[in-house]
Order: sequence, then structure tokens, then C-alpha cells
Amino acid sequence: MKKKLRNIILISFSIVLSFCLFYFGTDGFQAYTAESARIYRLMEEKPFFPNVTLEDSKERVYEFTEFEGKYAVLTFIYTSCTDVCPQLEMNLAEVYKQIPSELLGEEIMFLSISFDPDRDDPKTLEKYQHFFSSDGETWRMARINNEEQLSSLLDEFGVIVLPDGEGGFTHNSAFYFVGRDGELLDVMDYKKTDEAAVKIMDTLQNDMEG
Amino acid sequence: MVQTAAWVTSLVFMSLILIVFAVVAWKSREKSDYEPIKTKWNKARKVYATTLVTILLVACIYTLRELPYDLPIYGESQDPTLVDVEAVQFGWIMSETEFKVGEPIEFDVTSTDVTHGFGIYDEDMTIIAQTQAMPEYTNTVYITFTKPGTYKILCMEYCGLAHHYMVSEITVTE
Amino acid sequence: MKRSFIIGSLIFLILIIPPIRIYMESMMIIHMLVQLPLLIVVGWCIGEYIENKYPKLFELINGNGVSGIIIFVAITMFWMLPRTLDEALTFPIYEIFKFISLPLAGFLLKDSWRKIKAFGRIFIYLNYLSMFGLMGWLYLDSPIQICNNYLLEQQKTLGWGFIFITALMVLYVLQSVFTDQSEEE
Amino acid sequence: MSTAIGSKNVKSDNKLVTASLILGGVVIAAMMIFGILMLFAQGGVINVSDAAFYQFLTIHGTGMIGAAALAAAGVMWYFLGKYVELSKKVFIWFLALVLVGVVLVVIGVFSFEYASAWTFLYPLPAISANAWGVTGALLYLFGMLILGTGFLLLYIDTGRAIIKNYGSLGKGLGWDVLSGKKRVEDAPPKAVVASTMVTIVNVTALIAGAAVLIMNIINVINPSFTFDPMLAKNLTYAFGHIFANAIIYMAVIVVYELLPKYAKRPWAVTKLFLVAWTMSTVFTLLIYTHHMLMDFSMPKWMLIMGQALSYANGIPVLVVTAYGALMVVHKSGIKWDMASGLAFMSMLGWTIGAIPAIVDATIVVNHVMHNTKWVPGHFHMYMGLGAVVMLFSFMYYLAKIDSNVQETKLDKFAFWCYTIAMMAISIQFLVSGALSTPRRWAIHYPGWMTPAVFGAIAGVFLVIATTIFIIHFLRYVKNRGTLGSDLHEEKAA
Repeated sequence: MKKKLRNIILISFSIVLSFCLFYFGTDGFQAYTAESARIYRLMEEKPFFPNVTLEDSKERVYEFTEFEGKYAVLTFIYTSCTDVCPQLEMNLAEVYKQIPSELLGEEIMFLSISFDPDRDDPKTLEKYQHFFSSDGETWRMARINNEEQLSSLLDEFGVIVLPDGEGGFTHNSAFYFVGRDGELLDVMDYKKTDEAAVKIMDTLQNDMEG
Repeated sequence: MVQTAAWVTSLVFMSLILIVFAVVAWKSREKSDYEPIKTKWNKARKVYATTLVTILLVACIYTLRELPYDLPIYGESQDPTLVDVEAVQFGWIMSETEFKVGEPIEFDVTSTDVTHGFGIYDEDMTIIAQTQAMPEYTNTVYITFTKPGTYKILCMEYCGLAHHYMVSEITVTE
Repeated sequence: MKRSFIIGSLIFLILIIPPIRIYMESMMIIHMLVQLPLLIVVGWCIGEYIENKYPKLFELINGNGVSGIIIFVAITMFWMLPRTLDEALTFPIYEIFKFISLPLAGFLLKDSWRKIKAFGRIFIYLNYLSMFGLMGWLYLDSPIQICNNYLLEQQKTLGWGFIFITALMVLYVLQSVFTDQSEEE
Repeated sequence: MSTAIGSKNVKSDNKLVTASLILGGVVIAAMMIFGILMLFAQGGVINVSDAAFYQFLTIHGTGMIGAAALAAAGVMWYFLGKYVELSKKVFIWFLALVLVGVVLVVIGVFSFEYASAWTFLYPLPAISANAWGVTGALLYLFGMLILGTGFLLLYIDTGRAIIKNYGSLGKGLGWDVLSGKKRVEDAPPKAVVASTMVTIVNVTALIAGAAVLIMNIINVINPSFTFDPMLAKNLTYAFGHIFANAIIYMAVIVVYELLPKYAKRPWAVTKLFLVAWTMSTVFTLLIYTHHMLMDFSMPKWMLIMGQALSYANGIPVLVVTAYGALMVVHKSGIKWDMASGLAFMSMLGWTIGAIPAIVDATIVVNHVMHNTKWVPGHFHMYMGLGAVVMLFSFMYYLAKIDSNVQETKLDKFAFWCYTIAMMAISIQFLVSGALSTPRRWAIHYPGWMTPAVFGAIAGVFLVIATTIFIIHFLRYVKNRGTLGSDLHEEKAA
């Protein structure tokens, strides 16, 4: 009898232990991939956008503080990408279209940042812009020339970029929603454009009313 | 009509089996030795089995001659009309809904969310063709309408609570 | 019996050497299908030694083998989550946990495998069979890159690796249920 | 039967088997009520909301398959246990897990409005157009997973026991007899052959089912993990078709055991019999593809194979099992009572149910019959008049050998009431199918309503008959152990 009791206790204990392992290992059954875990952590940390120097498609050079006081929606891309990036930008264009034009540039900026500064010079970026009817003003495309700044930004925002050895990169994709002071507000699924647009509008409206 | 043929065939064979069972049940009240019955009916089984296998084989091969999957042979300068069909919860998005009698049509059926069923019903609400509408796959239904009228598209695969409202219409004119 | 302890420790030490460790982890399929299983083997070998040296210990912590097998399943499943493999490369704490938890799993498996008898073994085996098949499917079919540290290509290779293992497991089942087992009992 | 194990602990074994039969029988009767409600709703007699209708649909399908499989597994366990040593502990675990699974499924469906039909076709559990949430889907899917785990445990045990006693599953199917290594007289008994077949096909089915269930669970939890829907569909039907099909192969053991006993004639295992069961094993594993005849993107050879093998699958029952049963009964002076009558009737149900199945497995017919009510027509005949009747036959048999509860006129009435009602329901479905009525529709157009109303009324009689069957069985359970018929002695010997 004593043996039986001990077995039951052992089994219960092992079940509880297994449960804990999975509970903590998946942030409370939330994050099953490193990508979702990354987003989860980002939301916990709410990092600030580091001050980097951008060079955009109109060859203007400025720091990120230029956008201070405005919301920003960011994506990370490289123009020679053939699979995810075009899709990512296409979806971003859809979000862009859903934002009322009087807010664009005033309250909110769209910004696509290239992590391939060697190839994505302003000319290339300008060409790339046309595919998505980005105006270069309220939706800008820019590169970061300083390698150190670039890697610190990618690091801070948890963007992992792996060269695939054939001139391309494999990287994770999402919409990054940055607040007025440069703090990261949300990382949104780039496949759910409507959801993203609603979220952005809600935040804007709340902010403007309050 | 296929339905009638299927119904009649089934009914004939089902009745036949019913009769055999009824006769055996009726005769079960008699009592005789098992050995002679065994010899007799084991012999009969050979004939019966051969007949049955032959019937099944012939029927199987016969019905496999023309399959709905195969692209029909179109006459010269008779290009089929390609129609894109997209099933969504809960409706049909079709690139074209008006057709002519005798016009060969290919419905390229797919789905954006869950699995649906694309069933074409004629004016008497008899189904004349169908295929599954699946996400990531495209199934093609080949059809040439022979009668004018209003045809209905019904969803044939359970797809959610409004499954039975997923109905659309197409018109076929002379 | 001391030999198995030495073999186990030796494998462990080899696995822990940084260049070897980094090389193994640079390829997803080797990481998951070679390094992780070897760590379990380490535990198994050491378990064999300890089982002989301190037979009472297992009696105390793993009475009928069920609790041990539950922990084993939990740990191996944990390391099959797409996330954990990734995190092991990014966070040292995960890496350390990997080198502790997996030998522990093997250690428990050694003792439990003996105790859970044919019935339990078949059940666990069939569960892993379907789990591996599913993992193969997941890695092959996923249109998105599941892991951040590995390329899509690597993910596919791993998927095929899992399918291959599943196929072998199926073959093993077939041969064991359709060949005569009566003499062995 | 030299291999028979003495009737050790028959009593407590019987308790477990009756538990599975009571649970199965009661659930089957309850599910019939949902069936009637659905038919009345389709016939326009009563008003059922769309959400409720599809919840009924989901629970009716899941419940019927689950309950029938549960009871049939009990029957198989009862008879197989006479020849090999089965673990009682495993059977208790099996019952417990099935119960837990059922509770989860019921909560998922009724409290969380989950309604994906019992086929839970990917990606429907995750994409419900907001009809149900993640919780409902997870409860249902986990419930099914636990239920499946229970069954898997049971079949591992039967497989283990068969291998232990006969050497291998191949020998359990009598392959060594077929290859001439062993005499026909030494072939494994019919119950063992059937159990081996079911063990093989159902372990396969359950592994496929576990994979597709977990895949659905992953998709529900995290919709960004997507899978190939065609592969998912294949696995779903490999699981669903085989598992549902295996019910009759478990239950038919009753017929094998009862008819020769009642007719006082031997029904020996022959080579033909063994060939037939090996054929059934292979066909049952492969013919699930006849559910996918309307998936034009499938490889064509698989679909043609689906038709050809579905045709071939009729041969074992038509030539061997049913024919053998008829030979045993023919001019035997058999003593008809409820058990033998139901056993005989079930063979009729199985055979006539096979006909519309074969017809529907014809690709050109399937083109206009797939997902019409023709399909439920065939399987209501095959399951309702075949498999389930075998279970009732076993209930009466158990009552007869293990108690002094007598059969009354009422039982006889129930027999005919059940037969005619079930016949009517099946025919009603077939007629609807021939009229192109789509299946799984919450409403019907006026032209389709009449058969549904007819079926619903027949359903009321069906429930009455089933209730009488179950009451008889419950009376037995109360009076268990009181010595009854002379058949009892035969069994103990």
C-alpha cells in the first residue's frame, strides 16, 4: 500500500513537473516558436528605437529623431529579395491605404528599412518604391549605412538576418509599430493587414482623443 | 440519369439479398443433416463466387471507361470557357455566371478558407456534377450544358454554420 | 558496468567540446537528430552504471517506471518544440539546460524502459512514431520559417530526416509483428 | 479448442464488458434522439437553430461511432479473452479514458458550441467564421485524442496478447495455415482472426488519427502553422473510415460464436475464411480513398484503386461471411430467440448495406451522389441494421447465459419494430440521396422534406425498440449470475 501511494505521488509530481516545464518553456502556452517568443519578449521589454542615421530614396540623410512626435510603422527588407519582402511590402501598402490621408505624415509615418546597404542605394530604393506606390514622403524607404548602427538596431528589435550564401538573406518579417517617443508598441503579423490597420487606427484615435 | 440507374441497381440487388435471407430463415425450420448441405452449397458457392466476381469486374471496368477527371476532347476551334470559382465562407465567387447551351465550360474550383463542395444542380434540383473546393488546390469540372435555364450551385461539404445558405445561381441561355 | 559509465562520460565530454558543439549546432538536422539523441544515450549509459551501483535509488525515485517515462516524454517533447532548438543557440541558459535535461531523460528512460514492460514500451513507441511523422510533416510543409537561426532549406532537410526515421520505425513494427516472436517469450 | 483459457474470473470480466455495453447502448439510444431532431428539422416540422443543428450533427456522428466502437470493443474483448490472456487493468483504463474523452467532447460541443461534424476536416476547427472559439475546438480535439488513446491502449493489449499466444499477427490471421505450414484444424479460432484484423487496421487508423488531431490542435493554437490540406484529409479519412469500418469486424464475432451454437452445427475455419479475412485487412486499410473520389487533385491511380478495391471489399462478406452464416442456418432447425434472430438479421443488414456502398464507390455515380444523403443511407443500413444489431444480439445472449431473465413478447415486438424502423430510415436516406438532397444541411427545400419527416417518425419507433432492448439488458445486469439457459454449461465446458 505504501508503495502504491508513493507511486501515485511520484506520478503526480512528474506530471506537475512536466506541466511546469512546458508552461515556462512556452511563456504560459503562448510562444511555441522562437519568433513568437521573440515578439513576446519584445513586448515585455518595449525597446526604444536606437538613434541611427538613415539615408532615404531621395538621398536625404537624417537621424531617426526626425520622426519624433509621430507614430511610425516599420518593416525590414532588402530589395533583391524574391519571396517574403515583396509580400511584406504589398501588405504594408494595404495597411497604408487604410490610413486616412490627413493623418499620413502628420501623425504617422511609414518606413521600410533595408538591411542590405551595399546594394540598396537610394536609386535602387527609389525604383523599388514605385512597385508599391510609396510616395517617398509619408512612406519612405531608407538604408542605414553605418554597419554598427544597423546591427544594433536589428539586435534591439530582434530581427535575425542570415545570409543564405547566394546573395540573399533569410529573415523574419513583421510590421513594427513604434510610438511617438520611438518606443516599440507592437509587433504585428504582416499577413493580417486588416487587423494591423485597425490596431493602428485605434491607437491613433485613442491618443488624439485623450 | 445516373441517380435512377444507381437506385434501381441497388434496389434489385438489395431485394435479391433480402429474398435469399427470407428463404433461408423460412427453411430453417426444417431440420436435416449438415454434411449434404455443406457439400451441395459449397459447390454452389463456386458458381456463385465466379458469377459475382465476373459481375463486379465487368461493372467496375465498364464504369471506369469515362471519368469526370479526364479532359474531354473538344472539337476544332472550340475552346472551352474557363471559369474561376472561389469558395469562401459562405458564398461563391465566380468569374462568370452566364453561359450558352453547347458551350464547353471548365470550372476551376478552389477555396480560400476551408473545404467546400461545388455541386451544380439543374432546374429540377437534380445534381449533375460536383467536385471538392479545397484551399491550396484547384479541381476542374468539365461540363457542357444541354438545356437552358437557371442552374444552382450548392455547397456539398460541411463548412460551418451557414453551410446551407451557400447557394449561388448561374444562367444558361440558348 | 564501469565501462558504460566511461563510455557515457566520454561521449558527453566530446559533445561539450566547443568546436564540435558549435559545428553540430550549425546544422539543424545534426543538432536535433544527432546531438540530442546522443545526449540521451549519455544518460542511458550512466543510468546503467548507477542502476548497478545503487539499485535502491531508482526504487525510490521511479517506483513503477511511469513517473520516469512521463518526465522522459516531457523533456524530449520540450526539445522538439521548434522554439527550444532556436533558443539554445541564442541563450546560454537554454544550452546548459539542454546538456542537463537530456542526459537526465536518458537516465530515467533506462530505468523505466525495464519497468514498464512490453505493454508500456509499445505504447510509448507508437506515440513517438506518430509524433516523429508529425514533426516531419510540420517541418516539410510549413511555408514559414519556423526557426530564426536556421534557413528554410535546413528545416526541410530536418523534415526529411524525421520522415526517414518514421519510415524505419514503421518497418521495425512490421517486422516485429509479422515475424515469429514465440521463442523469445 | 485446445487453446481456450479456463473461465477464470468470468464474473468480473463480464462486469467490465457489461459496463462497456451499457455505456455504448445508452449513448446510441441518446444519439438516435439527436438523429430524429435533425430529421424533423430538415423536414420542416420543428425549428432548430443552425448552430444547434450542427452541434447535433457533430455529437450524433461522434457519439454513434464512439459508442458503437466502445460496445463492439467490449464484445471483441469478451470473446478474444477466451483464447488469449488479456489485461483487465488495460480494459479499465480503456473505459476510463473513453469516458473522459466523451465528457470533453460533450462539453466542447454543447458548452462551447463546437460543430465541425465528426470529420473535423482541416482547417475547419480553426476557421469557423466565429461560430466557435479556440476553447471549444481544443476540448473537442483533445477529447477525441484521449478517446483514441484509450482505444490504442486496448489494441496494444490485444495485439500483445495475440502475438504472445500465436507468435505473430500474421499467424493470428492464419498465414502459416495458408502457406501450408500448419493444418487447417490448428488454425486460430474465428474470434482471434477477426481480432487480429481489427488490431492491425485500428492501430494504423489511430496513429493516423493521432497525427491529424495533433496537427489540428497545433493549427488551432497557432494558425500560422499551416499544413497541406490534402494530406490532412487523407489522414482524416484513413482514421475515420477504418475506425468506423472496424466496428462491424469486431461485432461480427458475435455472429461467428452464436449461430453455430444455436444451429448446433460447426462453423469451422477454412482456408477460404482466412483468405477472406486477410483480404478484408488489406482492403479496409486502403479503400478510405473512396471518400476522396471528388478530390480531382488526388493521384488518379489512387482514386481508381479506391473504386476497384471498394468493389473487391464486398467479396469477403458476400462470398464467405454472409454465405457461411446462411449455410449454417439453412435447414438447421435452429432455435430462434432474440440473440440468434438479431445475429441473423445483422448479417442481412451488413450485406444489403454493402450494395449502396459499392454503388456509391463507383466514380461516375459518386460524381452525383457524393455528399448527398445516399451516403448516410448506406451506412445507416450497414451500421444500424448490421453492427449495432450484432451488439444487441450479444446483449440478449449474455442475458440468456448469465441470468434467468426471460424474453417476453415485448422483446419480440421490439425486434420487428427495430428492423422495420431501421430499414425505413435507411431507405428514406437512400431516396433522399437519389433525389439529390445534400447531406449535412440544416434546412431542406420543399421537394426534399417528405423523406426526412418519414425517417424521423420511423426514428421514434427505433428509439422505442432500442429502449426495450436496453431495459432487457439492464434487467439482466440486476439479476446477473442467476443461472439461466443450458447454453451456459456449454460455455463453461
